[in-house]
Amino acid sequence: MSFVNLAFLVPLFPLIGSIINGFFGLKIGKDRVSWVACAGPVLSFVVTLILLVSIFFHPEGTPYPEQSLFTWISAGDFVVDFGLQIDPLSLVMMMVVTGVGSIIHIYSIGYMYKEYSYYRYFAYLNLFLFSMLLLVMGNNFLVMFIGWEGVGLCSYFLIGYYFEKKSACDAGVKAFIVNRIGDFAFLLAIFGIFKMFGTLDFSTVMAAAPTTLIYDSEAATLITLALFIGATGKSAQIPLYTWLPDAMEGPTPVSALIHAATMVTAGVYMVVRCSALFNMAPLTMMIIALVGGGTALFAATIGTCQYDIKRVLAYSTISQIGYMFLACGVGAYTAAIFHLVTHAFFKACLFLGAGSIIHGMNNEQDIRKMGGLKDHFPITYVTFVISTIAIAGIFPFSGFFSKDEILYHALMDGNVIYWGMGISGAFITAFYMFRLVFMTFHGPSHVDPQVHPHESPMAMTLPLIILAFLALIGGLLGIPLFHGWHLLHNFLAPVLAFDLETALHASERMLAEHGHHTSFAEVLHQAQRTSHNIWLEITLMLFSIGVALAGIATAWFFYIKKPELPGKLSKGQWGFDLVQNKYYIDELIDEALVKPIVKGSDLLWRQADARGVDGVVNGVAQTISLFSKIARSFQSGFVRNYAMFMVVGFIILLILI
Amino acid sequence: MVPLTHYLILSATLFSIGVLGVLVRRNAIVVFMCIEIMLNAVNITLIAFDRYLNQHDGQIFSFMVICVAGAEVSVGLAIVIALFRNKPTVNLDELNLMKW
Amino acid sequence: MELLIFYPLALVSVGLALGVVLNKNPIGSAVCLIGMMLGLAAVFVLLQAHFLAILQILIYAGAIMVLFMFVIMLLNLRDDDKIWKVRERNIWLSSLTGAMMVGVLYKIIDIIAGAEFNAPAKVPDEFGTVEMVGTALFTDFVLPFEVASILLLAAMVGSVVLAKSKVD
Amino acid sequence: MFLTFLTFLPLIGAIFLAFIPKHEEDAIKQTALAIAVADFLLSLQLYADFDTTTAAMQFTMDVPWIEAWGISYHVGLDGISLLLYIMTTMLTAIAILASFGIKKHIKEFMMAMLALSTGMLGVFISLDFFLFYMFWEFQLIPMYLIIGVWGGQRRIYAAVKFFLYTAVGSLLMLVAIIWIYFHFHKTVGVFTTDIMLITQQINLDMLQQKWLFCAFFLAFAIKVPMFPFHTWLPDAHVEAPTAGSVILAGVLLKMGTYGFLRFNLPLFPLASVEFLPYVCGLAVIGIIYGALVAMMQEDLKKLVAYSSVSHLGFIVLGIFAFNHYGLQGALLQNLNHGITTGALFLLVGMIYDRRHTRLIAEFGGLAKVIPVFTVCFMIMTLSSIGLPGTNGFVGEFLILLGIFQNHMGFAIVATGGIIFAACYMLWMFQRVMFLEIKNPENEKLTDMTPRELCTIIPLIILVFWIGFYPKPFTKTFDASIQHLITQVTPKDHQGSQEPHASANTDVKLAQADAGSSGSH
Repeated sequence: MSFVNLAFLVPLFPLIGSIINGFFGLKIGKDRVSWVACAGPVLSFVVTLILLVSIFFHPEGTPYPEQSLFTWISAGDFVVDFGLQIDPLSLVMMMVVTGVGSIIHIYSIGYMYKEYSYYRYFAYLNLFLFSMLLLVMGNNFLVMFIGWEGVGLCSYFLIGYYFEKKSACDAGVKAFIVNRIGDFAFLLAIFGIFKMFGTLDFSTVMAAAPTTLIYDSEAATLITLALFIGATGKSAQIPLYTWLPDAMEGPTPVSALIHAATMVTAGVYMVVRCSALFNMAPLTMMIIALVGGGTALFAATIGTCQYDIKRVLAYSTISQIGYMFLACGVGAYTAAIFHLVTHAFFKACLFLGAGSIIHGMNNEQDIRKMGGLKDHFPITYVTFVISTIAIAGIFPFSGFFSKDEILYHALMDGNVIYWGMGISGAFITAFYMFRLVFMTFHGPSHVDPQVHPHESPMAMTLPLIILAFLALIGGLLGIPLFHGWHLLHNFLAPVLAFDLETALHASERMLAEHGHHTSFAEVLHQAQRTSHNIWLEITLMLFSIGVALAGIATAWFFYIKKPELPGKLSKGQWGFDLVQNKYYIDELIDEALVKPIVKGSDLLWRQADARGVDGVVNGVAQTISLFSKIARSFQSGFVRNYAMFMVVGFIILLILI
Repeated sequence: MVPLTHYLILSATLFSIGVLGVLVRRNAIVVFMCIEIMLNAVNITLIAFDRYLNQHDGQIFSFMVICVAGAEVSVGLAIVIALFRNKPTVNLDELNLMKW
Repeated sequence: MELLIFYPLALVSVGLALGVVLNKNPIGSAVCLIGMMLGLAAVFVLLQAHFLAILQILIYAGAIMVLFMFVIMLLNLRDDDKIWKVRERNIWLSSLTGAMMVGVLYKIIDIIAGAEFNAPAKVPDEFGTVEMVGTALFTDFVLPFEVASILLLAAMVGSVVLAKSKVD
Repeated sequence: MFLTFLTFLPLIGAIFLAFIPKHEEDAIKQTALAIAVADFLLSLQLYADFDTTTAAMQFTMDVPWIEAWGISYHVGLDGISLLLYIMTTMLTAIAILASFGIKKHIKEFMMAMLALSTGMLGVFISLDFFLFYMFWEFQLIPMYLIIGVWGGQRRIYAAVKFFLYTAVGSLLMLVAIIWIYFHFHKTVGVFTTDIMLITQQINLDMLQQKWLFCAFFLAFAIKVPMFPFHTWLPDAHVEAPTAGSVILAGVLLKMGTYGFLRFNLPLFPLASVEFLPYVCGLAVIGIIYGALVAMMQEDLKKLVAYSSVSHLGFIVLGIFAFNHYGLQGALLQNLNHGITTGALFLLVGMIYDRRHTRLIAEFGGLAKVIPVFTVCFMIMTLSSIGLPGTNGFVGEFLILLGIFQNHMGFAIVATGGIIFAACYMLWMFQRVMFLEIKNPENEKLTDMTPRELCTIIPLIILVFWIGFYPKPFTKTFDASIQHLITQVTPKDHQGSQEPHASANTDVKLAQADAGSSGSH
């Protein structure tokens, strides 16, 4: 029995919740608002569970069920219907979104309780869940695009939640516009795909990809590159990441949900969903790997010198997503999704932990003003440490399994450079995460007197515990080494199956038609060469644990043993304040892009429009009035002048005859 | 016999003197006189052609010209007197109210 | 032989015409005008247009010039001394017209010289007499004659209305 | 006959209004509103009867008007003009409802609005060059009065500039119409100004088509405000009263695009294909230029005016894509722009009525004071940006998809335009709505009155309806678009035009079938 017709319920619940809260929020009082708000994600979670179970009974080989609700746009042969798709990939994402989403909803009841427009916050949060689910469950590019922009819109609302603060509004607008730049590239990719395939449905496009796109052809590279730029916009990678650190202006649960677990991973989900297209464009894969690795390293370095607790976590998110793109770049899509899931758990837990600290220290975010909070925040401390160990990648915790798998694939499928970037990133990650832990929880207490930190209520600590537990056992999803134990891999295999062999032969045939014969034999040979030997993998694992421990040790040495060392070290160093101010990237972009556009358009308006085009129009009017002024001067009123003109006219006539 | 061209030359000179007078002089009365000169110049040509072509039309026409000249002078001078009443000058330069 | 009479007459009338234009005193120019009228009357006689010569003297020299003299006296105009201070603004305008005038004269002479007018036809001796012109006037040109009378009537009424001082 | 009644109902209403005494303000307002709403509801009947399968003219009426010159009162609706017609009646009703706040000469204002409505409706239905031109000029006069009498400070300048600009453009069109009239007589042998007949029978060589295309293009480019001819729009909008702006933005700008579809494409197919790169170039410049300049405006209405320059650049791009998606997107965006920009002007008008200023700097932090207004303004801003789920997105997506198929370069630059659209709208929204209240007057602002809500609610419903389920609107376009594409493209493939074999057939026969084909 197919439960697919329940699919539309999943996005529907948060939508209904958002509408109820949105319009009747004030009237129904805070308690009912929180009930309605939490009911949405939890119900969706339940339905997702049902769908998950139903997918197991799904017969092998047959295409996954889709539910198309109604035809959305139909123009000639371009017919797009509003359809939802249930397949393992979307289910995994739905589990993460609804699961982590509902935990964060429960958490934010406690966190946001004393806010005035409480209902507005939950309306936006539910709307966010609705758009994210649409993005994840859409069965064609357009529905995904609705979710894509909807998610951008809700992040704009939520970042700009405290709309009195100018910084929050600016951050919101910045987030939306940078996302919009990404959407610009995504839109172009959609047009390209439609032009190549004639349809936008995932199933048909992915199936037809090997036969229509020519391997490593210019069209394939362009489309996939545009898709990737779209993904970087949304998932805050190198060129378009500047909006994420500023997005910390929003309330902390928002950062947890949007900027850790769900929205930023949308880009990764999209790349994995279009894996068939990306496999056909090795150049783009290389770019993705490089950008991913680069971002991982780059963001990690910035993270080491931030003093705002949420900014550190923001940069660590960028860096972790860099890892996921690194995995996609080398073709290890399952590793990317695995890291995405584990990252959602421990990063959400970290953010919520930070939230409870900020909540307890009445909105103090600067870690230099914290210290020795270990005994003030017992539960938060324990969950925070568990997640930090997980992110650092120590053995039993989930972070280790997912990150190690990425590093392994980076080395095997990619090359040493990727692996080098990954491993140094891991070292720095361990360093700055534990720097954060030591500065906030251990060491002398720099808390200023009138702030008396207190542990958060049950509503906030329970989610922390659940998430910490998930961060602990998350690794079970993908145990390496032993064949068949990698649950996630087996679960996603049917969706991500890609036969390079047939694709290359098809491309050769198509190129042959166009007359130039190339053989992809050596590409095929190179792809199949990598064998899977156990010993190499174990040594790699041990090496990465060692690197993580070294990171922790250096952090311990710097911040516990000799607390004054970082201060002394950072004073004179030129490099340090470069990194401290985020390599001046924001200022650079402001100077290079924003100011010229603003000045240019101002110039355009005042000069080109007001004086130029308008000038021409008014000029025409003035010239006409000038002529009439000249003509008027002939009427001088002196009889003699008139006689003169008569005589002159008469004489001219005479001469002419 | 006096050739016709002499008469025409005479008439042309008188006519141009009349026109110059109109253009140069500022006194309204003198302008009227110059107009009279121009009219007389016209009469000379009429009669000269009349004499040459042996017809009487020219003379009739100059007769009409004299009538018109008479009427014109009387009305013109009446206007000048009327103008003189509201502004004690006959100088054409000051009479420039009639303009658009 | 008639040329001997024609040339002095023509010179006298042209000189007097110049006198009208150049004379500072309106009275002077009026007198010159009368002289010119008489000169022309003589020319008309030369052209055997006796009726018109008489008319010329009678109406032009007699009536119209008297009217002029009368109005000059009425307005007792001083001689406007500024005659020769031609307004600087249109000095080039008048010079332009002067040049044009010479051009026109030259053009006329050029046309006339080309045409063969010199041999005037033989004319019956009572050509320009009053009786001849009178018959022509009252046979072919009766309508213009009547129209002229109406014109004169209108001119009379007009000038009276214009010139009378505002009683009310 | 029904169509003619519908078109002239507002005019009859205006005349009827004249008899109501001046001081009976309420009576005037109620009757004007009643007439406008009646007109709108009846026009819905048109939508119900409309047969979406044929591209031929429907509800036609062909009565000889001036026999001697072959001019006939020939009216009719097809896919292209149907929804524009209904939108016009709707916007007129909403504009009249929104203009209850007008103080001076309320009666003359209502009469001008109703007369304007008839003028606009006439343009959309007329199928005879002479009739079209008459309505085209007729609708200028009430608009001129509305801007000139009830406008802001520089209203005279704006009104005169608007009138002269459009009139000059349409004079060239008149010259072209007359030329066609005589050329048609020379080649086909009968004097007629019937558009349908001429489009079928006329054959022009490339050079003639080029010249005529330019003449018509200028008239419509001024009306659409394409890039170089757009400077009258900001002035007209800033000075016009709210209702005037709504109608100006909602309907008057659509006449330009309607003109392209009705005249430029079918009559001069070769020239249209020839001039395609230039027109698309201008349109794309218009998009980017409009967006950039809008970013720097201090005056709200000017900002929205420049945003319409940008949006209409999209529409023209869609029209000149010459494929089903582009044209459908253009026609849909025609509607969307009318709804979105009309609503934006209504909203701006509301805060203008309360604060009597349009400068963005004067506002700030309104979100806390007037929440309902903020929600409406937010929805309209999002629709203007073209967020998926709102009407703006569907139209823009189809246009960009259409133009991408054959002219990738234009599509890329135009898609860039949506980034700028987001920039200026959100930046404006932030400066007006968010941040803390600087100006004490802003605290005392009253939220939207029920009347104002009635003007906005239908538009919001339409925004989401077209956004999520555009089918009922797009199905009316399909047949006409198919017909238009056949008119533009096949001739292009056959190279130079083959002489019309049918030229010497009896023209009466052709006229007969054109007239009777539409079912009543």
